[in-house]
Amino acid sequence: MGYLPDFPMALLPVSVHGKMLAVYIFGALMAGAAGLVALMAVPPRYRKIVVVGVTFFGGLYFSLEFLLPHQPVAHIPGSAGVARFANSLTRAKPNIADWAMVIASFTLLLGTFNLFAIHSRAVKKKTEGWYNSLAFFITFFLILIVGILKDSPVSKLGPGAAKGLQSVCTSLYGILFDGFVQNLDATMFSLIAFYIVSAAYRAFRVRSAEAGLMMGTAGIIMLGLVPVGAWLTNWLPSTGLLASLRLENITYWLLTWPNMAAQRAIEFGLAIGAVAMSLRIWLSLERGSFFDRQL
Amino acid sequence: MRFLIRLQNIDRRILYVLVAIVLSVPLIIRPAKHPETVFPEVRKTYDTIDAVKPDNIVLLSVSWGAGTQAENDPQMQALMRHMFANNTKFVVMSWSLVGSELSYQSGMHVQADVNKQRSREGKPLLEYGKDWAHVGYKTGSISAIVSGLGENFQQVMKQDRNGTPLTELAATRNIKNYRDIGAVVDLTSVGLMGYWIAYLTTPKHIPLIYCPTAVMSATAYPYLDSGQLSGMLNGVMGAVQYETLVGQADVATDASASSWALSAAHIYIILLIVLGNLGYLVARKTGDRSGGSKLG
Amino acid sequence: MSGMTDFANPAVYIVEGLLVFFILWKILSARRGRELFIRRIPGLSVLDEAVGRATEMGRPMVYAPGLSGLDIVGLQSMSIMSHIIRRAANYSTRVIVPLADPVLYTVAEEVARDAYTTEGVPEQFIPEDIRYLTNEQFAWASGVVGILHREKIATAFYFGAYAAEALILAENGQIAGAIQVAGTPSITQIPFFLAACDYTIIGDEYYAASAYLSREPTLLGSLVGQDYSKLLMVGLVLIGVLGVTLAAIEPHFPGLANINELFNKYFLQYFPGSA
Amino acid sequence: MVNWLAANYGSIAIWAGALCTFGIYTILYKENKFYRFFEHIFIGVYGGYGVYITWHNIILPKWWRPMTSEGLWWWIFAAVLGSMFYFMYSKKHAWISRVIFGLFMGFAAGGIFREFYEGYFPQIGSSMKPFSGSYSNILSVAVFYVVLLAAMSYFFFSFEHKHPAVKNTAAAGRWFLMIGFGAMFGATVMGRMTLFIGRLNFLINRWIPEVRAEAQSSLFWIIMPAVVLIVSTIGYFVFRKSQKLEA
Repeated sequence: MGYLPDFPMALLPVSVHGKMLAVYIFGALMAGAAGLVALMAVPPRYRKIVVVGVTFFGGLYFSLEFLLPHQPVAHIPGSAGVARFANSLTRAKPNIADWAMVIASFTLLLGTFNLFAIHSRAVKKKTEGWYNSLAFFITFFLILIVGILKDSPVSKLGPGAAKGLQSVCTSLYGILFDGFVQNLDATMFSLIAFYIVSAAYRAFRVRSAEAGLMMGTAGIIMLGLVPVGAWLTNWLPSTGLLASLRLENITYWLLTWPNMAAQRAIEFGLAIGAVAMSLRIWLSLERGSFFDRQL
Repeated sequence: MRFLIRLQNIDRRILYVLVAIVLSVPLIIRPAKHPETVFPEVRKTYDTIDAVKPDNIVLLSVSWGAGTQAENDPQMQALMRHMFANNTKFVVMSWSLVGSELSYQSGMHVQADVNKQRSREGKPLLEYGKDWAHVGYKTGSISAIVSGLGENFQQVMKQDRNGTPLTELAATRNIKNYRDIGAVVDLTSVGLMGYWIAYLTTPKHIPLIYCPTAVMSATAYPYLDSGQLSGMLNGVMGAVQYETLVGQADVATDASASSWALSAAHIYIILLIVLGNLGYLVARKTGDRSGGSKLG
Repeated sequence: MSGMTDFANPAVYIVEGLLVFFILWKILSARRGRELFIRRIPGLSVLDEAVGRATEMGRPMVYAPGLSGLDIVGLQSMSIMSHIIRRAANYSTRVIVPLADPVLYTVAEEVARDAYTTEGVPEQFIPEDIRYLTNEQFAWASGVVGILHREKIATAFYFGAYAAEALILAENGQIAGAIQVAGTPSITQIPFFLAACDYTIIGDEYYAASAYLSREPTLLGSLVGQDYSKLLMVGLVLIGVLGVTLAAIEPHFPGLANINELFNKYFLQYFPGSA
Repeated sequence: MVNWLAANYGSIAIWAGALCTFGIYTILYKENKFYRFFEHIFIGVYGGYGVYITWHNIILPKWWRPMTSEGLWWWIFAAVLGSMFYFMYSKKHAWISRVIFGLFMGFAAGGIFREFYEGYFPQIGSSMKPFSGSYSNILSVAVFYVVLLAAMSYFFFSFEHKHPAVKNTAAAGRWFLMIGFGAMFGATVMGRMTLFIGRLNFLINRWIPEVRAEAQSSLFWIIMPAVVLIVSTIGYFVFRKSQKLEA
């Protein structure tokens, strides 16, 4: 893993092995803890500055990586240095992405406490449907334990027993993942097939011109996309002016012109909205519940 | 009159049972007939695959799972058939564990099916590793992987799903970077298109073919218009049209069965909308306002 | 040389620079106290009415931020949630918030606690009502569906990033008899919210929502700046249209070729298959 | 036992799948205890799976192994930074979590310049369509501009839509948006129906052959009626009870 070229860490070795590794990890852990303690000691009026600064530098990295010229510009002194800097930012991107991913993955237990609290209370107090909460706990830990065991051989039990345990875990994991996870997911997803029928039936009443327009377009597209649509207007000639009245051609025209224009209008608006919001967050100009809190 | 008014409040459970029946009948009968209409974007997909240079590969990105298998799998199989017929090599990669397994199985299935035909005609048989490869499941930052494989394909992909280094497979031995990628196909049920556009295909001018679920297709037209997409297969209907192009027009496939099931379902829904509106209009005329519950 | 590269080019500096300028300029002038106008957004005016209905019926409400994480969409959702919780606190109506993102969950808990405290009723805050369910789309949806039915929800708000689960929730909310208001920047789900909910906020209106509700100068200013930015985009498009159309009619118009070439270089060309 | 499980887990998984499918589908009739049970299993199994997969895909290969077996000791700092999220639960030091949130929000915000450029510059460019060519093309282009401009004008917020020109354009914009949404709805129906086709494929191609295969054994004919009897009895009480409650 070639992290070094972009991170000047000349004073400390990149990798250590053997007993020294434990020493280094422990030392770094202590240094990190000391850093956290130092953060805790920051007086309230400087806290805002820390948060604003960190946010700004986080955003600055990705902005500069894109905005700085990556090739020296002729006749401009110093541009070679800028380009070199910009290119080193680009090279560091996979490493930054790895770090961000690993750090974010430590949030995996964040919400779980809340989930456990709700369900353990249900089980303890035997509220109505407490057995459902019990099923929650059982399945949660079963798949977690089985999953971890199937990957890590337990050599202490002796080779035979370990192999048996692993085989059982692999089978159980198969049942839980192929049987439960996948099918529950796909079934829940497929409920939409039913709901879309009742939604269309109920919602598409010609209460207003708007609803009528939406209904009409949806109807034409629904017919035009499937083979039946082509068959319905088969009697029209396949070339010439009348051909454009064939359902599949109307459908395609609707999709590629009015629909495309409408989609693009929405996207332009959303894109500008996202730019504005990003700017406000980056420069800590944002206002609202989360941002107005006293630190 | 009362009967007509009642049409605007049919119990939803009846609707549900009927839709289940309407959909399952064509699936059991399995009609072979394929539609004659082929949409321009499907034709463009076909031409894009045809235009891939012989020493380039096509990269198939699989980000679907069990949930949308019925839509994305036929798209992938039809494309694989075309590439096998053209002797275009392709590499499959997956962003999900399930998708990795399913796409490998489908690849093997298509290969076996094409080989049956080939052995009848006495042509050389297809082989995994020589004609295609599957690099399995990739995890990590999508943007980093996508931009990385354009720069150094071998370093990012390393080995195939069986652990064989890609430098030892005939299909991938000579692939170095984006210059060797003739096209990217995004087979997806989630929004990954943006990553391909932002980090590989638009900056490097590689054709991107989009194979989304039908749900996502309507929003793709601005990108087809701007040329950021070089083709699209719209859900299972895109797949069935593509099958027509690759010489499967008379074969009963999952996609053709689905296309007739969909036809039936669409007509059923349109019928429902018409009936509901009939009831609504009659009710409105007679002054009965029991439909609709809009606020304000 | 190709205009489209991996990195910024002169067109980026000019266009994105102008976008940034418009937005910052309007934010700063609003902060200095300039009065700014925002039009009425019908879907948002109805929020209070929807809260009122839950109060009348004496049943709880659900505020579902969808699959949003701690990002732009999720934070907007939190602003709207804060507004709704504060209204609800006035009437002592319960709001249940099921979340699909562990990080956003912690934020939501803070925001909710703050909202109750601001309204002077911190004792009304029930930590279990801000619930993290799971970060899987349909598992989350199945949990919310359960809540909609079991808690006999009177009003449901769906504000955030949504995907396929949108219709599952909206239909079940409808079956449970709830009044539903939705808003999402996820374009693909808007039609389903339109079909199944009583009020739907479309596309960009979602970003306008927090400005509209809070009347905070920064947000209002930003909204006005965004309008200027959109005008810029419209202007660019119109100049381009004029250029290419003139070129089609009168190819030898002076200077035209240069303008068209410039636009082509930075905005359009070098795509396989572009017209 | 071990061997039996290894040989049969595929069949068990198919049966479990069919059970889950029917369990969840009961919600189509009405909310009920079966659904509740499967809902909790779903949340539980996915919660556990989520923790496992994060461990298996990220923490183990990208953090623990590089740190312990490749000796990249400084990865431990990632854990320190990750722990900052958990300060959320501290009343006194909650602000420390804001530092790490700030970093992530900064990352997300800084990417916008590239995303706007790669995503929308080509869109602006391809919106510059000449009014030329055949009459039908000119008509289509005209429709494109009318819809684009009207729909965009609907999303202007900073002036009252009162001036007749604006009012009508914005109203027309909303109409045109409805065309777009109608198109999406129409296209989506197809996709959503296919999801159920996927389920039917599972039941028809996987589960029914499994049932057929097992129907060969006599044990099947002893167990099955018992299971059907138990499930339908529970089902009867579940639905009867909930009906009473609602009436």
